[in-house]
Amino acid sequence: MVPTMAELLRLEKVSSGYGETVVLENIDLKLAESGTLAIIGRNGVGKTTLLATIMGHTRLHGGAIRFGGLDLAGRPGHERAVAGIGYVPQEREIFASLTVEENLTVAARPGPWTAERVYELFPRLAQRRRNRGNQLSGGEQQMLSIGRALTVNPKLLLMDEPLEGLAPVIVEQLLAAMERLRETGGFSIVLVEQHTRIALAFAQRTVVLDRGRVVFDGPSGELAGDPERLAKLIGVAGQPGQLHPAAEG
Amino acid sequence: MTSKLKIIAAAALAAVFVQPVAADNVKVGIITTLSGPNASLGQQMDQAIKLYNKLHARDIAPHTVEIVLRDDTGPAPDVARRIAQELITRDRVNILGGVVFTPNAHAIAPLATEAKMPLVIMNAGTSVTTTLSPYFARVSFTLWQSSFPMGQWAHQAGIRSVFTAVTDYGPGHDAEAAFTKAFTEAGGKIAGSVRMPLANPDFVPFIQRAKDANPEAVFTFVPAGRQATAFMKAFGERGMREANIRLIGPGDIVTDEELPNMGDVPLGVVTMHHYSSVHDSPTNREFQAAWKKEYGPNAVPGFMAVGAWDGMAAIYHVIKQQNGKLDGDRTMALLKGWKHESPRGPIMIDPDTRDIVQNEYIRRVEKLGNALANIEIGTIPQVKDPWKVFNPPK
Amino acid sequence: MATPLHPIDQLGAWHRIRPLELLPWVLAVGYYFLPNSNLPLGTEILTWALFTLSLDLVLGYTGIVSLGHAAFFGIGAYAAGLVARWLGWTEPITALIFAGAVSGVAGVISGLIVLRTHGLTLLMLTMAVAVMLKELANKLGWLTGGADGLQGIVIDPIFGQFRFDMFGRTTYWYALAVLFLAWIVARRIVHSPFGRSLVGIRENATRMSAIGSPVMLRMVTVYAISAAMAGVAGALLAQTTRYVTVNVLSLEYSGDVLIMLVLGGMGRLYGAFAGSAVFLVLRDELSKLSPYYWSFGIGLLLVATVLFARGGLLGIVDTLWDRIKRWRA
Amino acid sequence: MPSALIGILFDGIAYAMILYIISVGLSVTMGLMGFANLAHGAFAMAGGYLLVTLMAALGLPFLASLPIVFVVVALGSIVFERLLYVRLYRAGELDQVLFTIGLIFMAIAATTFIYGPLPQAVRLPAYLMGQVDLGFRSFPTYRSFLIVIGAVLILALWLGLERTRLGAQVRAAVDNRRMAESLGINVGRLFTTTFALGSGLAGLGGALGADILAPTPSYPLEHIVYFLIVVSVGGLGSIRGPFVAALLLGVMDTAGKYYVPDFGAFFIYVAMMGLLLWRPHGLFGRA
Amino acid sequence: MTVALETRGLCKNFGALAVARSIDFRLETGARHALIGPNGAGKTTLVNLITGRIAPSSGQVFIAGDDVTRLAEAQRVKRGLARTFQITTLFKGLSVLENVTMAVGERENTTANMWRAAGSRRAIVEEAYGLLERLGIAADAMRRVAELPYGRQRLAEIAMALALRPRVLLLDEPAAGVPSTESAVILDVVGALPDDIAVLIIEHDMELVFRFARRITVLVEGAILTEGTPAEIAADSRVREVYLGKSHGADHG
Repeated sequence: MVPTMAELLRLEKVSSGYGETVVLENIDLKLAESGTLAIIGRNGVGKTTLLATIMGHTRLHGGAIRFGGLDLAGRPGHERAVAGIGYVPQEREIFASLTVEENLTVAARPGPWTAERVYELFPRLAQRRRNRGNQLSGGEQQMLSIGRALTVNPKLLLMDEPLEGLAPVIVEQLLAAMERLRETGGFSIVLVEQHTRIALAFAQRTVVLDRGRVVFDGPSGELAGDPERLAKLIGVAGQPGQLHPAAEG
Repeated sequence: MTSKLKIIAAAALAAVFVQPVAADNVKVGIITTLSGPNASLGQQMDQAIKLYNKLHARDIAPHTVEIVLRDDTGPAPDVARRIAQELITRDRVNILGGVVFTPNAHAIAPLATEAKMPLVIMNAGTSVTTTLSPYFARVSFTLWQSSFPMGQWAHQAGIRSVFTAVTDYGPGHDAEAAFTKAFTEAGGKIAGSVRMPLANPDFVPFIQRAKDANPEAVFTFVPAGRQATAFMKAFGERGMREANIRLIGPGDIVTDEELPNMGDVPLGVVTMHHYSSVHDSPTNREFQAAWKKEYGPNAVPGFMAVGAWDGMAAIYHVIKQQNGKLDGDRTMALLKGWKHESPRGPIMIDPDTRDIVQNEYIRRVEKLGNALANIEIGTIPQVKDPWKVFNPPK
Repeated sequence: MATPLHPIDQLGAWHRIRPLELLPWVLAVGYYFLPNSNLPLGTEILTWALFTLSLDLVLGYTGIVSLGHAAFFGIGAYAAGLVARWLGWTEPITALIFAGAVSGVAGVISGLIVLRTHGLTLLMLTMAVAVMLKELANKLGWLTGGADGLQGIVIDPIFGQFRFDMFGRTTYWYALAVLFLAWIVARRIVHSPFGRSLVGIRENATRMSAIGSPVMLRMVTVYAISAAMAGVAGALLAQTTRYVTVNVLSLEYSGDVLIMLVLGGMGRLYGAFAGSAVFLVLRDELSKLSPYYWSFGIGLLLVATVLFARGGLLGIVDTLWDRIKRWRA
Repeated sequence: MPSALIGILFDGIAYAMILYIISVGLSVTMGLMGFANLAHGAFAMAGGYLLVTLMAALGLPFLASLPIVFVVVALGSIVFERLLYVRLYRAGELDQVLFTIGLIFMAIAATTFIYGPLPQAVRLPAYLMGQVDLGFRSFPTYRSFLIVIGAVLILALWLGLERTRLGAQVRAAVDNRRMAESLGINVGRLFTTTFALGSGLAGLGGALGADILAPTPSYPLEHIVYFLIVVSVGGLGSIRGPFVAALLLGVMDTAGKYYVPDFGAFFIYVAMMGLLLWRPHGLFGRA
Repeated sequence: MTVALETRGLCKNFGALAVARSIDFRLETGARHALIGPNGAGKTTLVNLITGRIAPSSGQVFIAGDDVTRLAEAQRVKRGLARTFQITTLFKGLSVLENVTMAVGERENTTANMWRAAGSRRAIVEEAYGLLERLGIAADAMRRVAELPYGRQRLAEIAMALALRPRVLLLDEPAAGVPSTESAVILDVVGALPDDIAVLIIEHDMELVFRFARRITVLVEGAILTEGTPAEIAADSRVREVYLGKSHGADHG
């Protein structure tokens, strides 16, 4: 049952959502080991839901999710993490009553990534290791959230808008760190990002979502070189010609 | 004719000619507390009743007694009243008995009066209770009966200043009033008093208060059973003995069945009460032996058991006298003036008040062998309920 | 099969009395004429059914969890008991109304304070109100009799005609009549726009405010109505037993009424009847069967209800009914 | 009267220790799983009875019995958690309340059956009875022992929670259960462990407190209100909150009985209402 | 044109975090207005400030010229302000018809009535049923909301808002999570609303926004970035920036 290729993650015809709501429809997705994948699209098209579905936070209405040959459907969240998925949620979700150090050790699993190595990656955290989670700035929280996911020593890192709402200088620091991870980490990364350019530059492949469906899946370079197509796919351009047709009705 | 046959023939003859009565089944409704925090009290009552029936069934042959046992769950007059109503109107009992808690007895009073249904009170000890219905008779005790002489004794024993601590309900009020009246009339001084809530987990603060008032003795009444044990514990823990403060009160605080649970704290506690399990009389020795035979060598019947025991004796008395056919008024007439040799000593139902007249004993807790016991050091014979003496019926 | 009604007509027919709804009353009246009916127990059930019904309005319909509903039961009981004992107000019906009014006012006051909170906090606050009142009643011994209870209550015959006899005939009819009237009131309230707005609050208070409904006002209103009804139940207990103790304000009473309602089924009026009847009959029978260990049976019933019948006893009836219908179809 | 005040503080703190050791497990259970376990007091009762049995029937010394009580009650609670409670984690609060009240009733009957209705007394060893003289004043030995052992336990509990990985995992799960799971922490198993520890502590508290709150069949019902006050005033899921709440409750209760004895617990409830209206989520609770 | 809704200097801070920064916003009678902005821009916060769900730190809200800043949410509804929620907020245990009947009945101020049966006011039920017909969910009238597919729950949500006959209608992502067939219905119904109603829609779907709105306000970081016609907004490079990337602004986490 182990895939012949070095394939890490595969989603087949996945439909999912919250309760009765279906947010994602018929998603197909593949990710190879040590691959990087960006997921872009407008607000509310289901990017976060996609990651949440992989983590098991949503209701799976149909389809299959396989991770390293393991069928994830119905498995509780902690088993997915133990299987090798690291998760950096959009809201960071730092444990407020734990210190920085505790956040980095509370769920640590054996492997190359230790708290010490995280401190090397983010020296700021080392200075604040005795501070509690709720005493950190937004950027520090984001670093901690990434570091925390690393200490699980995952094969796959899911990052949900890690740059959202951060000051430019922090964004640059983080981005540099993420690039180092990409080069040296030895794991796959799925990056959900609103900032299209960053996403395209970061990942080898890109998936564009629109209203819960995949509308593009291919090498990032294809989109990076074609802003018109990108704008269309993302749907920001709109069609001013179709203005309020029914408004007078 | 073999001797066996002779006996049968004689018995048959006797049955046909000598005793031409039908065997009646007398239903006795027992209302007591069998669940909740106070279940241990009802259990003693229940055990005494069962044992009495077992040993004395032949006394009333050919009639039989059927016990209808009901749980009133504790001080819950509404439940007690409903149960009494059911026992009277549905189960059609011939006589009622039991009742641990005063309020429960009070709730039954109007019913007993209306139904002309005698109630033999086997515990509830507030003085006023028996005045509430002409169909009440009490075989247990009143708090005045013990606490009033206690007040007199305390002064005689040289105690001049006493702190009173009683539970805040009818019997507690009675105990406090009786003791205070006797003690102050004799010339003693009340150093302070406190009333403790009926539902209470911790006595320490009350005892600390008593200690801080620095009296020569603390007079206390709390309901027998767990509260008494808890009180005694707290008393020992507070170092009252070291502070030379004595503990006195009615016997509820050192009931015989609880003494083994109290450690050495009660040593030297002096109480006034009508029953001690080591009371020295043939009747009591017999009673104690029978109890241990039935319920095991460690079982100790206390005053709750004796109240129920004598209550059954009274009920058997009226059954025998009426030949199995009980009538409310006749039963009450028979109970008035009934005399009996109880394990506690001679007792009588006062014909005027339907309340018990009995000896009160001054006892001190001492070691008897390995265990503690209430050793009698003095007797006040045939005490009537003092409250009824001070408040004669109008 | 008949064609189903149009939705508009279905809603319009919602409030009409169905024959099955008369079953409790047929049973209650029929019970009286049974040869060996236990009228004291019957009266107790009717009283508790009224108390439970009052809680259903608050908990079942509006979703307000209370662990202190005995506060209002107790206030009603003491109100009726105290006026009879001290003021010579021995006419039962007016005293019953008075007791209900006093409890209703108490409902308004405590509702304004506690209904701002939710969850465990609400649970603790409702409980605190009841237990505080209990301590107060205990403390005011000169007025209430304290732990000994309020005794010496005299109640006139009903309409000057029907004396409260020891067989409990009058009390049974009296309690039945009061419960019947309360049921009519509760039923109308439940089906009224006001009642539906309570269900709206239970289902989604946010939505209720968003359609312009004054949620707090509605909650306090129903809390007061429920309190008044609980007060009438308490007064009924005081009048029929002619005794009031601090128990009427106890946590046990609050707990029992909650158990009866959840056991019977919440938010359906008749759950109150089923729950109180089953609970009290079972408790009575079990305590006759085993005076020491009856609580085991009650515990088992509760545990089983939660594990196997989430909607309470009437929930089971519903499930069975649905099965029969499906089997027929 | 400073002497009286010292006495009140002393007694109140000793009482608070018992309340806290028994209740802290309930706080964590409710905070971590949102499970309203009203039957928590039954574990405390079990601890008290177990202590009496170990000492009376097996002749074990008092101090040796205490750890056994803790272990046995903790292990026993796992059986309940796995067999029964686990079915109700997704149920509504009311169902949980009803269910655990049912368990209380059953526990009462079962205890009456085994031990009878009489309260059981603990025979304290002689060295724990009487008074200890601290020079300026003497104190009851057993309550002093309670305060010391309570302080040690609380210190151990706090260190365990603050310094161990298990403790950090518990705090993480209380903070954000889903995130903890997403990092590979098996919150279900973590809960079973904390439930067992909390129940074991309750058992230990019941045993230590048996001299003050004597084990009787109706124990779980009688004291449930105080346990709930400690938890709700302290704040769900908190470890420190219940301690502060227990101190307040213990000292206030003792002071109330001393200064205004005939008011019973009236002021306790007034204070609780005030506190909860001021801080609806408790002193240390999260919104 | 008269002003149906207006905010003046509306600010909201959660601690040190400003989620609304001095927002001046106007909605004219009959407006078809859209509010767009990236995640966390404070769109829903603005709606909550307008409806009174949360209280502003400073600033005022006016409905038809009256200052309603101190009025409770329910009272503002009575002044003609209706909304839908981003996440469906309905009486899940009740039937669809009952849901909408409740709203109509509330609008008619009948819900203080404790005596008359709710269903017996035929006109109210009929009006509610009419709304269901208009939104194409009449067939589901007697089904419990919880049993409905999400798309039809969204329609019921809109029916609830319309049942209030609002003067100002705030729609918070009405089409989120709705299959395209049903989102068309939503758009048609909203488009067909009478002219005296002012409609403000919060939506991510630009196609939908551009089809519907005559004016668009862009909200970023709790402040209004710009406002204009769809054509102006589509041409605005700053708006593209917001959506297409290049990091922006200070920390607001």
